[in-house]
Amino acid sequence: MNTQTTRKDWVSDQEVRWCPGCGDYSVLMAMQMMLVTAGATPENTVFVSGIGCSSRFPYYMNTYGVHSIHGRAPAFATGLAISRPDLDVWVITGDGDALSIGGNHFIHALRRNINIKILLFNNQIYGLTKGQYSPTTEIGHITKSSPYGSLDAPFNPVSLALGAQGSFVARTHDMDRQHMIDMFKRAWLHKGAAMVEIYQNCNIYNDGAFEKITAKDARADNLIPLEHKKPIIFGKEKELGVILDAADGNVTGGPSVNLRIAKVQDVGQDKILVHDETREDSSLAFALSRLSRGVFEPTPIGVFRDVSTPEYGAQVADQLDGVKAKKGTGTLKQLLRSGPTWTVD
Amino acid sequence: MNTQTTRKDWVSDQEVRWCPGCGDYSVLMAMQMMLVTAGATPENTVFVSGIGCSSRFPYYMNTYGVHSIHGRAPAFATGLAISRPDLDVWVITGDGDALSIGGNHFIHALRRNINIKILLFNNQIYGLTKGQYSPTTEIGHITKSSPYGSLDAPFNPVSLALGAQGSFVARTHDMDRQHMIDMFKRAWLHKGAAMVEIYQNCNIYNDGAFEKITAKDARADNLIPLEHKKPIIFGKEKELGVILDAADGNVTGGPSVNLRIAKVQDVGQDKILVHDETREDSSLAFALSRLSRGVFEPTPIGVFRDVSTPEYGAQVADQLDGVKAKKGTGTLKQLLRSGPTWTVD
Amino acid sequence: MTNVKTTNVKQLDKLILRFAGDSGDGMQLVGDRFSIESAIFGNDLVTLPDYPAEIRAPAGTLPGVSAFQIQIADHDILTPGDIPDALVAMNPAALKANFRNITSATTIIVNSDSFDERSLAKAGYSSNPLTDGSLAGYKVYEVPMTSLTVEASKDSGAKPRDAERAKNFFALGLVSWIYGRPTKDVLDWMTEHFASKPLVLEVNKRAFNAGYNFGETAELFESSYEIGPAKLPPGEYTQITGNTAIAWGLVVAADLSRLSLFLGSYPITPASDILHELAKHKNFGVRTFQAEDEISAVQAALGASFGGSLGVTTTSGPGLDLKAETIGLALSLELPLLVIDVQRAGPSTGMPTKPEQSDLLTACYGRHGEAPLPVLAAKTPTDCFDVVIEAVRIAIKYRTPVILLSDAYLANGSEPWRLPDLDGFDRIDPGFADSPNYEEADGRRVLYPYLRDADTLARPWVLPGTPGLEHRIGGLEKKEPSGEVSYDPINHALMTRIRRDKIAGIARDIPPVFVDDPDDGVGEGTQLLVLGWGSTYGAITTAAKRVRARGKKVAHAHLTYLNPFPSNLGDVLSKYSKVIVPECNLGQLTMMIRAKFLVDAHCISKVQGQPFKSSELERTIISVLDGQVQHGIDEDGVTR
Amino acid sequence: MTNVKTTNVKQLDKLILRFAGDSGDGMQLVGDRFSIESAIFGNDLVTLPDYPAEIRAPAGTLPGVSAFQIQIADHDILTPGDIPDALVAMNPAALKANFRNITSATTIIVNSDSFDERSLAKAGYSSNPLTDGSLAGYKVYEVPMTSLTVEASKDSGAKPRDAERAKNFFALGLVSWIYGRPTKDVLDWMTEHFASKPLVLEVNKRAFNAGYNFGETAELFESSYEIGPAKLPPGEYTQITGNTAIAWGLVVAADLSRLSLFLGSYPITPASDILHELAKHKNFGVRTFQAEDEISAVQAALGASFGGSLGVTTTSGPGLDLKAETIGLALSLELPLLVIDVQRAGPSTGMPTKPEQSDLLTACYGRHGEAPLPVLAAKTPTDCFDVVIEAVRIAIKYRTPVILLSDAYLANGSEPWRLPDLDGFDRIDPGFADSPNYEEADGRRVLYPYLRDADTLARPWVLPGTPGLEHRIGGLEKKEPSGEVSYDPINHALMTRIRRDKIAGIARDIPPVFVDDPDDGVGEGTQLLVLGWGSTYGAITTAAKRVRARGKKVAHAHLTYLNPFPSNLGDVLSKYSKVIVPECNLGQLTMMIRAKFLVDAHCISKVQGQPFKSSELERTIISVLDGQVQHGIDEDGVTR
Ligand SMILES: Cc1ncc(C[n+]2csc(CCOP(=O)(O)OP(=O)(O)O)c2C)c(N)n1
Ligand SMILES: Cc1ncc(C[n+]2csc(CCOP(=O)(O)OP(=O)(O)O)c2C)c(N)n1
Ligand code: SF4
Ligand code: SF4
Ligand SMILES: [Mg+2]
Ligand SMILES: [Mg+2]
Repeated sequence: MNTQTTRKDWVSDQEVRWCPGCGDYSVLMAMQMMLVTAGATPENTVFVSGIGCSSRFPYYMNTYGVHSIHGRAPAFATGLAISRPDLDVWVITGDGDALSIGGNHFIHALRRNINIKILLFNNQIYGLTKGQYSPTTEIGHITKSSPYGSLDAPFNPVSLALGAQGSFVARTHDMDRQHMIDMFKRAWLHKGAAMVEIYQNCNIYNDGAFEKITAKDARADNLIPLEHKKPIIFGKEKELGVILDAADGNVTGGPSVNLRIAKVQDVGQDKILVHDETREDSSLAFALSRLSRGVFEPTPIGVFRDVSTPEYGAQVADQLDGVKAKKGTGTLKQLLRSGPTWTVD
Repeated sequence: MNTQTTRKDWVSDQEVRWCPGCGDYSVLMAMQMMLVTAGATPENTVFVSGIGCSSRFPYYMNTYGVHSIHGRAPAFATGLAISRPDLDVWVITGDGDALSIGGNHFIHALRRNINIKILLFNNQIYGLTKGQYSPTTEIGHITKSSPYGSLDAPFNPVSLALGAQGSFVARTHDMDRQHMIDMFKRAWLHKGAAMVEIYQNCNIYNDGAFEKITAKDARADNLIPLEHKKPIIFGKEKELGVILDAADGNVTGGPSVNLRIAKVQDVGQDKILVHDETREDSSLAFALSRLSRGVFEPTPIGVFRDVSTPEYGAQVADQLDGVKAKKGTGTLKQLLRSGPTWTVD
Repeated sequence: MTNVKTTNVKQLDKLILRFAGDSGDGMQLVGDRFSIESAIFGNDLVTLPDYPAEIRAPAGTLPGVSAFQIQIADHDILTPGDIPDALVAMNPAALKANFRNITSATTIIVNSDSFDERSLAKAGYSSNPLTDGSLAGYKVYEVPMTSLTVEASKDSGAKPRDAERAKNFFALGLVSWIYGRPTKDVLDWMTEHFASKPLVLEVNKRAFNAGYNFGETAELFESSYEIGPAKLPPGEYTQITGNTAIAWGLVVAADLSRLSLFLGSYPITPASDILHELAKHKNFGVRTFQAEDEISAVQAALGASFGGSLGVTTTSGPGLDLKAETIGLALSLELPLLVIDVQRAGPSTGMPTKPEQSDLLTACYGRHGEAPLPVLAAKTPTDCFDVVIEAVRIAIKYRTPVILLSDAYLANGSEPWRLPDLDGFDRIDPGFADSPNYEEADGRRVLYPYLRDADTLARPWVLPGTPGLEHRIGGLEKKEPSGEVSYDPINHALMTRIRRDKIAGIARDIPPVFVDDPDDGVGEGTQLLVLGWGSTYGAITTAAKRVRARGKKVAHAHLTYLNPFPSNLGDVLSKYSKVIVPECNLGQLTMMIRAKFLVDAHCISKVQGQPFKSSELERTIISVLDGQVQHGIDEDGVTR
Repeated sequence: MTNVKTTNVKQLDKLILRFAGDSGDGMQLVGDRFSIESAIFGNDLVTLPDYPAEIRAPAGTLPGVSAFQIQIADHDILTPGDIPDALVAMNPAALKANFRNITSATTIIVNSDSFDERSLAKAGYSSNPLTDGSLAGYKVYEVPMTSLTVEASKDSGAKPRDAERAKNFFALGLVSWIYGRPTKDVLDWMTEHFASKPLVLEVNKRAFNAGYNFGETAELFESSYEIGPAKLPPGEYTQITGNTAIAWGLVVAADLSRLSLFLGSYPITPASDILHELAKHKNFGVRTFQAEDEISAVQAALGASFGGSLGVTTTSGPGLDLKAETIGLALSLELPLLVIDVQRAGPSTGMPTKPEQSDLLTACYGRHGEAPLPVLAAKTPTDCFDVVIEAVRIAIKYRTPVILLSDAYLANGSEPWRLPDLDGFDRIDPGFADSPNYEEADGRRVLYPYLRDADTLARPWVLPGTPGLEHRIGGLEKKEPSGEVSYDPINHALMTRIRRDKIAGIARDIPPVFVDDPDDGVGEGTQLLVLGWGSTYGAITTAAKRVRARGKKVAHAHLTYLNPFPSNLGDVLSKYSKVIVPECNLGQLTMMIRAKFLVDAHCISKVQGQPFKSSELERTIISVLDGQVQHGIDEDGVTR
């Protein structure tokens, strides 16, 4: 299997059981295509998921796979990744699975920098349980469990991941296959924990949730592509850009200090912020995540952060090696004689 | 009980059972003093805690109190605060209780802006279970469960709270009673979720963890007081300040963009960042939380963020009222006739 | 359109009808409508929705089949029936998936348009069952429903692809004609329901009428049928599912106790509808809190209870697991709390939309330490209403968490419900403490939070906000009666026994179990007792009736209270030489009965994610009476 | 200092000694040292630490008392003894807290310096028990330990306040003299242990010697004692607690199976020490992962199992609750997993440092759905080693989660352990699948992950990374044997029974339960069987021995396997007319036995957070034999 694979090698024999038109299909396709081009091998790839529509994903991949329980996939994957650093471990999760019941495992996996790649299918709804609001649902949304509008302020998964010190944090959407492929590939290449938020359309319970920014004709004006070392500009005519307001010298307080969108021609090209994914300090990445208040106004997509910090499983292995080197590989004879012993004749 | 209280009114009849010298004593004292000056009433005050040394706190307060289970205090308090908006609900929790097992409830309570005041006793260790590392323990720390040094990158509770969109986020420490009192009072006054991280010394299992920054003679140079509308300066001679590097025009990328500490005389007083707790955009507050890499170098204390956003319990109540106003108060007769009915004679 | 019959009309005393089609075909919708038509017509009825876990599994496949079974009758019935008298199959997969459930006595009505090669292949048919002779001996009506529906929509302005989607209403129209249903209510409902989509309304109406008229005019059907109204007790009726009955029962219980209702819940099939239903009733002051997980949901409910609300949490198996630690806290805090578990087929994720009764043991024993609490179970959809009120009464009176067991069958199944006279319910007094209850040696009057009522052993429930009653409670062991933390060995033994005795004592406060044994004391007396609990009620009752109709004797007792047991249960058991316990599990109540009463009870087990059929139980009871070895339904099913 | 006796030396066959003092007084430390001295001297011994949940409760108070009991003997013993022969009480609180545990036969040695007014008040004494006559009838030695310790440190350079802290070593020196212990090992240990703190070393040494010399010279003690070495089987010995035995057993089991050991754990008393111990052994390739909570801990262990490691998780009651859902997943995935529950007194947080046996039912039944798994329990600290290896064997062979029950008593208690011959253990073969196991109709060879071994019903365990064996598994119901998702009713029934039968079948693979009944078949035969499980072993065995010494007949059987039961258990039970089951709970095994075998077994219950005393059981057995109503120890304790 070390030869080049084709997409067929990644397709399992299971019939795909998502609703016709569900955004999950295109994510599946993008993943299969990416794995081919990346040169990954099915036998060394494991998909671990929780529960939700999206979490059926592993069944459709001809790799090792576990459809675990709701919210716990990052924890399962953590044990697997620490004990098997040779495997590519992917976590497939939804906005409910990852951020509602699974929020704690999610932030801890990122903090520890476990070598797992988390794909967060964010459709801003609970699909599998038939349409309740999720921790990413916009305020005021009418759903089965919020017939008068939901009151809960939604998480921004990118902000949360950065607050939890994620070393790789990105966002993409299900309408742009190439962008998904790029993001998945970047996640795959990253050593350590990677989180990719995917805006995914649930055409049954939350159709069009992302339309304002991901529809073909809306993208240019509403998606702000983040590209390493490039100025952050967007708009049909690339006429808009992100600037650090303080560059104007306004550091004396007031709500306007920090990132904002400006017309390039108003502020000048040289004031446009140049994106740097590799900043150790995550503050600017965080600021980028706060740029939009929701998926109804210009929103950054791409890699917010990609810093190289030691991966947990490797450190565990190093520590084992280090102790072995110092103390010698343990033998059972020694073990049983760790404490004082005496002999009875 | 609507008359002015004295500290004695807040002291329960239970003998305090922390180790002699534990930082928890001074927090207890500060809380009791604050409640007196704030004009709170014991009967309307509830302390809810999880499990840990710090979580014994409620027993020592002559108020309503619940010593619940490990990590779940914010969830218990959520139900209480939503159903009883008339009460002052405090959550007492430790770094293990709040951020390890309880991490999910912690971030959700902040996201929803539940009207609870979370005091996070951060001693960077598990005290009650006799000294294992916690999610805030520094890397490399030798503890009972990490005899060769812990590998886990610690959370920064302030960053995490901001990533979870906390509307009030502050930090204080157990060596400065007045500062604690101020912070507790501010939390008490805040409508919505408030998180106060308290650096707290565990003199048995992690003695001196904060000494480098909180010791009497270290404070001036290592604590960066955040005060609303004031320039962020510190140092024995107030010679140091925090600046937004981009103010120098360096927006073209590279790791140095963002906040850093500078000598006031080098950059000039007017470049020093003026703190504004009330910024809707939490990016600068977040950047302040990233300023120090740990409790061994200058670290901000004070209120990072205090924004006014609708409190969850009040919104729930408003929604009930709104629906009542629209539909009329429900009667059981109506309820049973929500669907089609027919009559059998 | 009036109900004029041009064909031969036969009278039936009951009809079991099963609609089956693709998940996207709207089978649940037409099933519901048929139920309402029939209910309003005056039949007694019971429904059984049976749908897959996927939202829309791939069209045309077996896993995608969604079914709805209903029994209607001119007399009192308790189950959705065993073998359908008629099966409506909208596609080949629906026919195939349901073929195991029918016999040659079943009339099959198929949408013949859907039996094309592609659909047959998807369903796993290698040849067309309509033509290959495999349905020989069956009465099959082939109706080109899709094309007739499209035809009917002509000139309506709807695209054929859209019009097609109304074929479920064609089917409903057709069976409405065949079984003599009044049509006005359906048409009225459509008018209201699709008011905002006039084109959809038009197409659906035309489809419904086309189906009805097809029956009338096609001369395909030898006869149509009538099922007369049942003689139900007079009163005002509505149709209700178990989940709705629970939701309404909670609102009523809150009213009876003058408490605010607080529901902390995390969505999970098949319990979510309770949350949905309660969320609608904000004008009743109901607070619903959709928590981040089940632990938070139950903690929030417990927090609300501490604050003086009626704290409730709803879930299903996996969620119940997660609540275990908090339920333990609740019983240590001794606060009222209601935990509702709508059981589904396990273990683990199992079959999330299918019923099972396999959470009984974990409800009783699934917490560390000695942690007893009351466990109740509802037996029919409408019984959910009464049992939930009773569960609340016990929780409040005894300051204890209570677990109420329902299951997917009760949750989604529906039946007509005579609206109760709400004045008939006793008030539930929360009896909040309002003053100190203990005088210290020094004369100070204080609150001892664990000083108990001598009769119930319940401790005081105090509203935070009450001056002078400030107190602290927690999960550590508490000193009797002051409630302070105590590690004293003897005190722990005492508290452990008090907690046990408090729950055991509830037996004095609940009705004895009723035994349905018309032959009690007649002749040699009855030898066999069938002991049931929960949703097996309908099937057992029906089976027992039929067995008796054959001139044999059998007794039936049904438990609502699983812990503690009714105080007469031991006596009841001792009266019969044989006890069998039908359960949708591997013998959980059976085990509890054997342990407690040392009675050689045997489990009749069915673990198929399907309720018992009364015929299965009838057969089993007969064979037990005939002295044959009793075994579970599964063994039957698997080996035949 | 040599062991020269100037006083009268008496021989004892055993000594029960209890050290008690403030949490900060170092009682556990000197208890440990006394044990080691005695072990190396050749005594058999059993220890029982007994400490509070607070780290350092306020000095001088009752809740702050920490105790350490040890029994040493010149013969084989199994318990730390009931009533101390000698109590060392370092302060008034220690005397008061332990007064309930002693009789007038107990020698009391007090630190008289600590009986000042303030300390007496703190302990809740209204007058000084040393002078008010309340100790009349007791042999009390008043020794001013604090002042003598300070005195001894003179000129050492230590401040008196620091020197004082060595008074525990003074006490150790004193009892070492009284009970004729060799002193060299203590002094050597000090030298090593305090090497980096020379002043502390000096002060401690001086205190120890001062204590020893005080005994020798004070002429206070009429006699000193000698407890000769026990005739233990020859071999190399060490002293070991149950927690350490578990940790080492895991390392050995990993070696026997050639698997990497992965421990996922979240700290909790009294299980944490297993994590601590394993974390030390990184040079054995042991991966310890301190998770964010218990759910993550067990999930990570299960993930590691999926990856081909030996996945283990350790916890106590509250943590076991949280793991329930994942354990259900593990048994649905059918992967090896070991869950170790070190039981403590519940419910809820309960009394975290105290033992109890009250998690048995939740271990067996505490998961939703039909979710059976093997449950084992260790009976002595050293038995933990063997049982953990057996648990691993079963988990691997049957691809199943296994729950192993220990408790706080075994966890912290210690006894001498003859190092086993590791070659005596059988290898455990993980038997990873290396090739497809099924040929499809089209000739393709594929892996069916749920195609089972015909004998064990175990499914293949596949190492991810193996080409061609890629497969997907999950918590939804699976089709037999392909493992695809299936909602087929009959398949679910089949799978449910297979999962049950797999676990039940383990009964064929475990030894029959042994019955200790020397009088079996003698005369009229034995009527009474005492059935135990877990840590009651020592107390029951000792009690039975004593009962027999009185010429009465009693049999004792002790269960290691709680699910499934050994296959001969039914036969064993049927041989006795009376069965009693001592348990530190309200009757959990009793219930299981009654349900399964319809035997009228009675529980002898003790729920005090304290192990049984053999005298308690001796008394109970006698009264049962005498035909008196048997009742639990608690009733005794509470009413007297
Ligand atoms: C412990 C537990 N609680 C609840 C559920 C029910 N449940 C299954 S999926 C789901 C949420 C799914 O939402 P999301 O993660 O956003 O996935 P999506 O279906 O939208 O892809 C819930 C609540 C469960 N399976 N287990
Ligand atoms: C479910 C559960 N898991 C584990 C424990 C054990 N436990 C009690 S407190 C604690 C951690 C305490 O650390 P922290 O929250 O930092 O509080 P501190 O003692 O340091 O104040 C742990 C692991 C428990 N009581 N319950
Ligand atoms: S319900 Fe929504 S998310 Fe789920 S499969 Fe259907 S379209 Fe996709
Ligand atoms: S162990 Fe540490 S945190 Fe706990 S009471 Fe003692 S000093 Fe305080
Ligand atoms: Mg979703
Ligand atoms: Mg801590």
